[in-house]
Amino acid sequence: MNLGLLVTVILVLAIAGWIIGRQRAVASVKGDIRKLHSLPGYYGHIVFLATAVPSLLVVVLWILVQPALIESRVANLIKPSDIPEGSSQSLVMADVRRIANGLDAVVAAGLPEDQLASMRADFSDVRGRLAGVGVAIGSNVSNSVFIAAKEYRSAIKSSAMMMTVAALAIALAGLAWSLTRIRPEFRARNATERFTMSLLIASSLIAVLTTVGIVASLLFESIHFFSIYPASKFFFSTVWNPKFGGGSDLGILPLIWGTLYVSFIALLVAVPVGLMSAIYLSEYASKSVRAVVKPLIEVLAGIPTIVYGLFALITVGPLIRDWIAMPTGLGNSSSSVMTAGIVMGIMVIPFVSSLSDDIINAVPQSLRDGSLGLGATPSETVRQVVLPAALPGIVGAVLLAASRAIGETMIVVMGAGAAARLSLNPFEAMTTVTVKIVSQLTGDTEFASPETLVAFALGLTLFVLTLVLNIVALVIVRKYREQYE
Amino acid sequence: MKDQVTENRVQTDTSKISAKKAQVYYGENHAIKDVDVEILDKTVTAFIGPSGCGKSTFLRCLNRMNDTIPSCRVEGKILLDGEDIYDARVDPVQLRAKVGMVFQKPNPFPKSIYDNVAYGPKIHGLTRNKAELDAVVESCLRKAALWGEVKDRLTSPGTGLSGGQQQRLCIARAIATSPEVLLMDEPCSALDPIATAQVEELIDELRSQFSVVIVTHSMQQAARVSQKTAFFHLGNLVEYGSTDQIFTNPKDPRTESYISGRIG
Amino acid sequence: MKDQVTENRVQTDTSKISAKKAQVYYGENHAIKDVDVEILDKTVTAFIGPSGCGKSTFLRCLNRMNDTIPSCRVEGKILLDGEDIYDARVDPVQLRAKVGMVFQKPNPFPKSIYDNVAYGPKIHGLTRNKAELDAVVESCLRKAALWGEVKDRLTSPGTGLSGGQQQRLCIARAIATSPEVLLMDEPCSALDPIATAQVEELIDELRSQFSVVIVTHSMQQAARVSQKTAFFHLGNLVEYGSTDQIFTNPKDPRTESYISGRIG
Amino acid sequence: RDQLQIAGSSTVLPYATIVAEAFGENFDFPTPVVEGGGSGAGRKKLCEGVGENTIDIANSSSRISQSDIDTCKANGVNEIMEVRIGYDGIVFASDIAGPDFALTPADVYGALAAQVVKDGALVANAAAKWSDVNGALPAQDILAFIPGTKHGTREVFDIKLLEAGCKATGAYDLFFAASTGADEAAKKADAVKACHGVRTDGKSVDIDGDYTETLSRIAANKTAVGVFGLSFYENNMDKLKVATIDGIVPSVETISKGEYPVSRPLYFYVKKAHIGVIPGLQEYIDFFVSDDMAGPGGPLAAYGLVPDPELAATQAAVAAGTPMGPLE
Amino acid sequence: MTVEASLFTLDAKTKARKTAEARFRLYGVVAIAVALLALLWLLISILSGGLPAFRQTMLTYPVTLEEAVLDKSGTRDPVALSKVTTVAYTKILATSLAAVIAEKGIAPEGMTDKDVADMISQESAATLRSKVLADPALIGTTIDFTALASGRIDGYLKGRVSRESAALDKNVSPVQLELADNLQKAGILDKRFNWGFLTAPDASDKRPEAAGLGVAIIGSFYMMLVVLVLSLPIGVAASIYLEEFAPKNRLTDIIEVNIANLAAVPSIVYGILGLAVFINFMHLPQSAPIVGGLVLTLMTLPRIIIPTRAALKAVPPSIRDAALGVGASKLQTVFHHVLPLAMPGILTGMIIGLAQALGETAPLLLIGMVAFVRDFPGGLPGGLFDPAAALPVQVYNWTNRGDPGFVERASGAIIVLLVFLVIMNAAAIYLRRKFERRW
Ligand SMILES: Nc1ncnc2c1ncn2[C@@H]1O[C@H](COP(=O)(O)OP(=O)(O)OP(=O)(O)O)[C@@H](O)[C@H]1O
Ligand SMILES: Nc1ncnc2c1ncn2[C@@H]1O[C@H](COP(=O)(O)OP(=O)(O)OP(=O)(O)O)[C@@H](O)[C@H]1O
Ligand SMILES: [Mg+2]
Ligand SMILES: [Mg+2]
Repeated sequence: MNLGLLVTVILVLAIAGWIIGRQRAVASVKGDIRKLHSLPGYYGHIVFLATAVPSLLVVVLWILVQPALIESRVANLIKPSDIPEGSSQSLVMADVRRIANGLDAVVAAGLPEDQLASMRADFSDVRGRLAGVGVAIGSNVSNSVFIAAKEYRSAIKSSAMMMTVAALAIALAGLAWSLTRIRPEFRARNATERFTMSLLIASSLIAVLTTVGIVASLLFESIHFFSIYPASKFFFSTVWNPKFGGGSDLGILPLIWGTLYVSFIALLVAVPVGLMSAIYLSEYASKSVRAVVKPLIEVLAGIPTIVYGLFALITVGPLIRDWIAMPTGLGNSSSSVMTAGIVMGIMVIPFVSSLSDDIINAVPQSLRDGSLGLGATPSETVRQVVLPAALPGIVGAVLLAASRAIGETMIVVMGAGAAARLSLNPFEAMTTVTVKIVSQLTGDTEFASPETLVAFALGLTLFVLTLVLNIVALVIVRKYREQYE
Repeated sequence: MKDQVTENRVQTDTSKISAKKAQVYYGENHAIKDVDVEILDKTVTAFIGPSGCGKSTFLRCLNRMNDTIPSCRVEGKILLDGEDIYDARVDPVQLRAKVGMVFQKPNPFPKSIYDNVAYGPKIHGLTRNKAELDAVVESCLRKAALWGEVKDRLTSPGTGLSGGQQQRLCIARAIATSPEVLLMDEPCSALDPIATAQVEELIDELRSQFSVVIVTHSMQQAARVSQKTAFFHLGNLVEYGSTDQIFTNPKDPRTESYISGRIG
Repeated sequence: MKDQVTENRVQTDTSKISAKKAQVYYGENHAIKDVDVEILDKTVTAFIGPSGCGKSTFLRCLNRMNDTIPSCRVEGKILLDGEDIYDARVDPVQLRAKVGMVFQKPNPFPKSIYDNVAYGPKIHGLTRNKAELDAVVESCLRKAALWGEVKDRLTSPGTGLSGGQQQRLCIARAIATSPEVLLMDEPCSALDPIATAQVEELIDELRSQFSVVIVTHSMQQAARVSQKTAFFHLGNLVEYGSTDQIFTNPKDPRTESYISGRIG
Repeated sequence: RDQLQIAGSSTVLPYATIVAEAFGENFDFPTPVVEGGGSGAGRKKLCEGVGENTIDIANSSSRISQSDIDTCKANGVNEIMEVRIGYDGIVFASDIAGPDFALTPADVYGALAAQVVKDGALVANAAAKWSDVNGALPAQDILAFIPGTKHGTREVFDIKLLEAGCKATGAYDLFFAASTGADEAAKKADAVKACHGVRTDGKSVDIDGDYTETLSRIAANKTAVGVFGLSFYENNMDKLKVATIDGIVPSVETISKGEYPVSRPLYFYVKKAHIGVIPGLQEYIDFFVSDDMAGPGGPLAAYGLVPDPELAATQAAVAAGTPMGPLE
Repeated sequence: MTVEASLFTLDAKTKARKTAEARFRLYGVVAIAVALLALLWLLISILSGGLPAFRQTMLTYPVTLEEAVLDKSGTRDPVALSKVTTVAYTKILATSLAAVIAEKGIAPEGMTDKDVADMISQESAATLRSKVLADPALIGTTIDFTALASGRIDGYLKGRVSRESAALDKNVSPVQLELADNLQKAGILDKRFNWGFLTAPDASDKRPEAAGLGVAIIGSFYMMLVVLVLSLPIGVAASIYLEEFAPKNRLTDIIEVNIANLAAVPSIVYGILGLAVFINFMHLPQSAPIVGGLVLTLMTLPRIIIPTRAALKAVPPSIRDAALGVGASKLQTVFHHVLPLAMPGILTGMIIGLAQALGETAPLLLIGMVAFVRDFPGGLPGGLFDPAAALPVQVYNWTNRGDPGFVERASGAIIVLLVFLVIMNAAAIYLRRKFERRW
């Protein structure tokens, strides 16, 4: 039985269990469902879960564990002499797997099983045969590899058989067991809800695990980096000047400055524009305008950043240079913090506008009425009553926008340039941490050099930095939040 | 109290608000039908009538709070000091500054108690400095009979008050802007008798300067505080007249039966 | 009505809920102090007291609705049928299914009127089919004296009702789950006298099967519908006894003065 | 897995895709999957170990380093084949409508270096116009887009232009003399490092993106000069005007004859252990270095790859599967 | 406040407030106008740059499949046939075209054989070859064949290449352009709708005219499927737990901050994570949509959780009270009442999160998806493990290529990406409108 079929069978069993469980529950109180502790559906859920969850877990576990078990068994069949020089056990195993799959195809193409069993690699052209069914093998097949492949194939088959039997048995056991447990006073709802809760908890754990994973994957190489580059220089040097052949200056300060500066300008554009759009849409605009404009603005978030990058490079950059920077004598570079910031700001407008709009919309009308009834203008109402009530959501939206801005590369590369610089002048080129992470990681420099590894240290530092910013934001929200009823 | 009322009646013959053939629709639902009424200055007018008859709806017409309900449509004329408040030139904000409102469901802002009351004076710029504002807040809370209970927790949120306290907070908030007309939708529904008496006293006091419209389900309350009474039924203004007359000598059989079924 | 009450009193001596030294804190604020009370089965108990004295707070303790207020903390024992409802093993859901509640501020779901009432029966599986559910919804709306007004608009949203209608909708919603104890926080505050009478009748009817606790500011109402009355003051249960006794012969001077100051 | 997996330099990427495409069309093997990602990352992936979930070939625009070889060894990748596929020319080009540039390494150094020689002493570079550097050059503001420090091209730029110019102008000697290094070698390293210093006043702009970005920047700044790969220039001849270096016009011919100075070899590295295991690997590398592909007149040359004069030796080595020896 | 003041005349203070109000409203209008204008500008530039990619220049003419070239042995042996490379087919295409030109007498002055051969895309030879290999009976016959014109000729018809630019360009000569004009007049050369752009795989740098989005569309589709199926339920479930159930303490604060912080982690770091976890640890294949989908899921999760939590927080507590009061369990309360009310916010989070996931390249860089992939991945679910490209990757790759023909393709790919986005979000936008209400 193949996997898809097995899962289908288990699910069918479970659905049947749901129906039977429900019926049994109803029958146990002779149709008077008021006597049941929970709604009949919940009894069905319990049976469904008892049938499907353990058996599917077994299937998943089996699939995860089986290859390792079988491979270790088959690997014993391969003598060290069968492994060509420079190759490795794992490569030979790859061949074994490919041959085994090929044999399946050969059988499917009409070779009887018994003939296959007596087939030997040294007497027949296995490679040719396999090529005939479209399975390419890199080189000729030695006999022990061929035997291993046959063994592998049969092991897989019997293992699959065992898995099917086991899974079905567990499903049926779960089904029977849960059906016997159905009694009117059985707290089926609580049981289902406990299961649901564990799913909810598991889901939130994923976010935590992601963090652990990120920190772990950055930490190792960061430590490596700090072992070959002094941390004090990294954190306190104001020069960022990586070189090809070593001897680079890798000070993070100009990058952090650029990141904060560009993000700040981006927010300076996105927050007023986004928030005002959100306010207009939720408080003033008619339903039909809102229905059209909101999704339209959201398209801004979906335009690939490369388009924004080109927009910054070709349109906004020269515009700012020719109309603002040059006349005021502040600079003559077409790529500047200003350019990148403005364009990035446009990109993140929908983060602020759409999310805030939803939150503002969720503020109860009675609050607005209260304010309007006192003779406040709509704008006063919005500013003094609605926005404070919607604050947590709005701050969340702004943080999300800021996060997006901090993580952006393409716009910065094209709009702000690649020069790391500590300067207050917004019309000069600068660059950000993220840009350097990408460029150092994907460059032509050697991987084990500080020039590449610095990317990990940059990532980790940025992580800590944004963490601090987020904590500050949380504290502020806690302080000013106004909880409505 | 009663004699005070009689005493004052003579001065209050100028009409403050008059409605002419006012109609209100919620979508298809015709909630207010052909209401004609003259609300006099310096008078307390009571709206009575069974639940759902349109009292709140009509009240909300008088300061255009209905504008906030998308499905709501108002026809006919409603004049404030002879000026049509539904005229395009009228700024509802100015209107609402003149015609204040206490809503049926208490809706304190999720701000501190102090800020709730100070909100109106602040936006209208009625005070010159913090001390004045403090004084206004205190006097309003006192008038609304809430000062004693909240004076130690002015900075805690208004939403953390009990139902009756919230209601009084909303009254304090409404009088803090000193409107010319005060619309009160069941201002005492959640109040105990003593607080109710205090609010009624407040209403009587307000009457010396302003016009007050109050919705109530309590006939006694209507009789106690109002000089004029309007009885609504199924969206119609069935009868309107002096409170004495309505309660002692109703002209319409519906008024009669509503009043006589009094249990209240 | 009075005689009916006297007639029934004999049967109702078993205690349904009993509170022992119940304390409630909102953060630092000690809102309920040392309350001991026995609420009898098949009895209407009235909670009276000035606004802000802790009636709602105590009521919300009885079905653990206080759990939803983060700052709120309950101490002492509250027993339902002899079992501590604050015990860790108690499922608050089951508790609330047994102890229903009508809140002080009407809070209909932003769903249709029908769905508002049908929600409880649906989640508790009280009906077998649509027809039965329809019947339950209709009978509950009828009992809550709302059927006539809404029967043509069952599918329109419950939030589009008038204040009093919303209150009756919430009553209908609460009785639809046929709880064993019904807690009603000022259920008639927004109702006209006739609707009030209908609700009072309903309460009296419910009493034959259930225990009802009602918070009210109207002494008359308390006297009319309840057999037992509890008087709260500043978080203390000042006096608890049979309604007759409380109103005719209060023991505590505070009770005395509260009742004598009756205006309501 | 059935298809070859190749990763590495984005300079080699176009050539690799051309070969992969033709390979997929003419052989019974699936088309190889070719990734960019940079030489460093490509070699890192190559050295991650042997097995199906590692790549087979790493493209590289510079020679593999000893540290990479060590990593490879540590992970069991003992034998690597080095295949040089040809040369990449690096050119200066400016907007098609602008003036002609005839540069020498000394001009480039004079215009872009951080410090230049003036009256026998090192001073901070103050040249504002090209004509300030060399009277024969146009009187146009200096603005150059040079590859960012992550690009392999930058290394070539540093060595073949800056360093050469540095030496030609005598700056090298001054740097050498000024160095505080302990011995000859340290002084040399210091001087070289100083020669590679590029001015930071905005006249020389590092480009972290690809040549397309440089092209767009030139479109936005018509007076600028940019550094491109030869093949990129040859595909955009209608927009760009190329500068001569030492009087030589860059082209496939001049570079393969060795006349044009600025070029670098391109490589790929093959994981020998995968040959014979991953189907098509041997065929692919044979096909890549065949005359049909990498030879003069082949599609790679047509696209701008400068063919390797020693291609025949490479073909033989590839056919024989000769692994690379230790780095010289 | 004087009683006499008329409602029709505004007093000074109200006037000032009214102007403030008007100004505020104006800010709103301006803000929306700014956003929409920016959008309009971007869309116009995308459309004007990309629409030509949907039309392609083709040559339709009779091609003689000479047996002498394609099957010297005459045996039609498949092995022998497959030994004949595209080079031979290129020649066949060129000679046939030359024959047609000669027959019609439209050869411009100075035309060489190379000029003729270079009119045709290399891709066509491959197409012809696979056509012949599929049906060897064609050998020896003359068939009507539609060949792609080469990139520069295509550019000429689209106005990208002119005679002046051709004179400077070593890849095309003015003679070829004249020939193109003549062929067009003769009805051999014309522009058609470019199905290949949507269905064909990527092509190498030498063949901009043949490059298509087929593999990328499928790859993106697979990835988005994974992202949608995983990130929405997990994100909403996590939000519900954290907002409605988790005890409010230090630990949940940490989790909350942490999730907000995850949104700020640059996307390439998710690539690093994906490489470490999915490829190096779990041994999933490189360049596979499943890995891309998983990485993007991790990246999208915080972006869904944050708005979802905000939306849940915005639901008034009185609604929860009402449900709990009739004896609903907390889960029932959440699923029956809170979640529907929070739906608009959740859907917005989804729209924005998926938009970003769809357009993201950086994390794919490290897991091998920024690659040149010619073979189509298989059907679901196995295809999730086959190599594939993705739409943003294709845009990224094409914008980095030297041949100007790819610029137009990249813009075309962006159009497809946006259409993809709109289709993906249409349901969410529709649902959001249904759920939007005020209470
Ligand atoms: N959520 C809350 N947070 C803090 N304090 C509260 C909260 N709810 C009520 N209180 C306070 O607890 C006390 C008792 O309130 P409760 O709502 O029980 O009064 P009540 O007797 O129901 O009054 P009313 O008749 O006005 O409804 C009051 O002082 C009130 O301000
Ligand atoms: N927002 C609304 N949308 C639709 N119908 C409404 C709305 N508000 C009220 N109605 C209906 O209009 C009618 C009048 O309602 P209104 O609120 O004016 O009654 P009321 O006299 O204030 O009653 P109560 O004493 O119960 O508050 C009622 O039938 C009510 O259901
Ligand atoms: Mg009302
Ligand atoms: Mg209360």
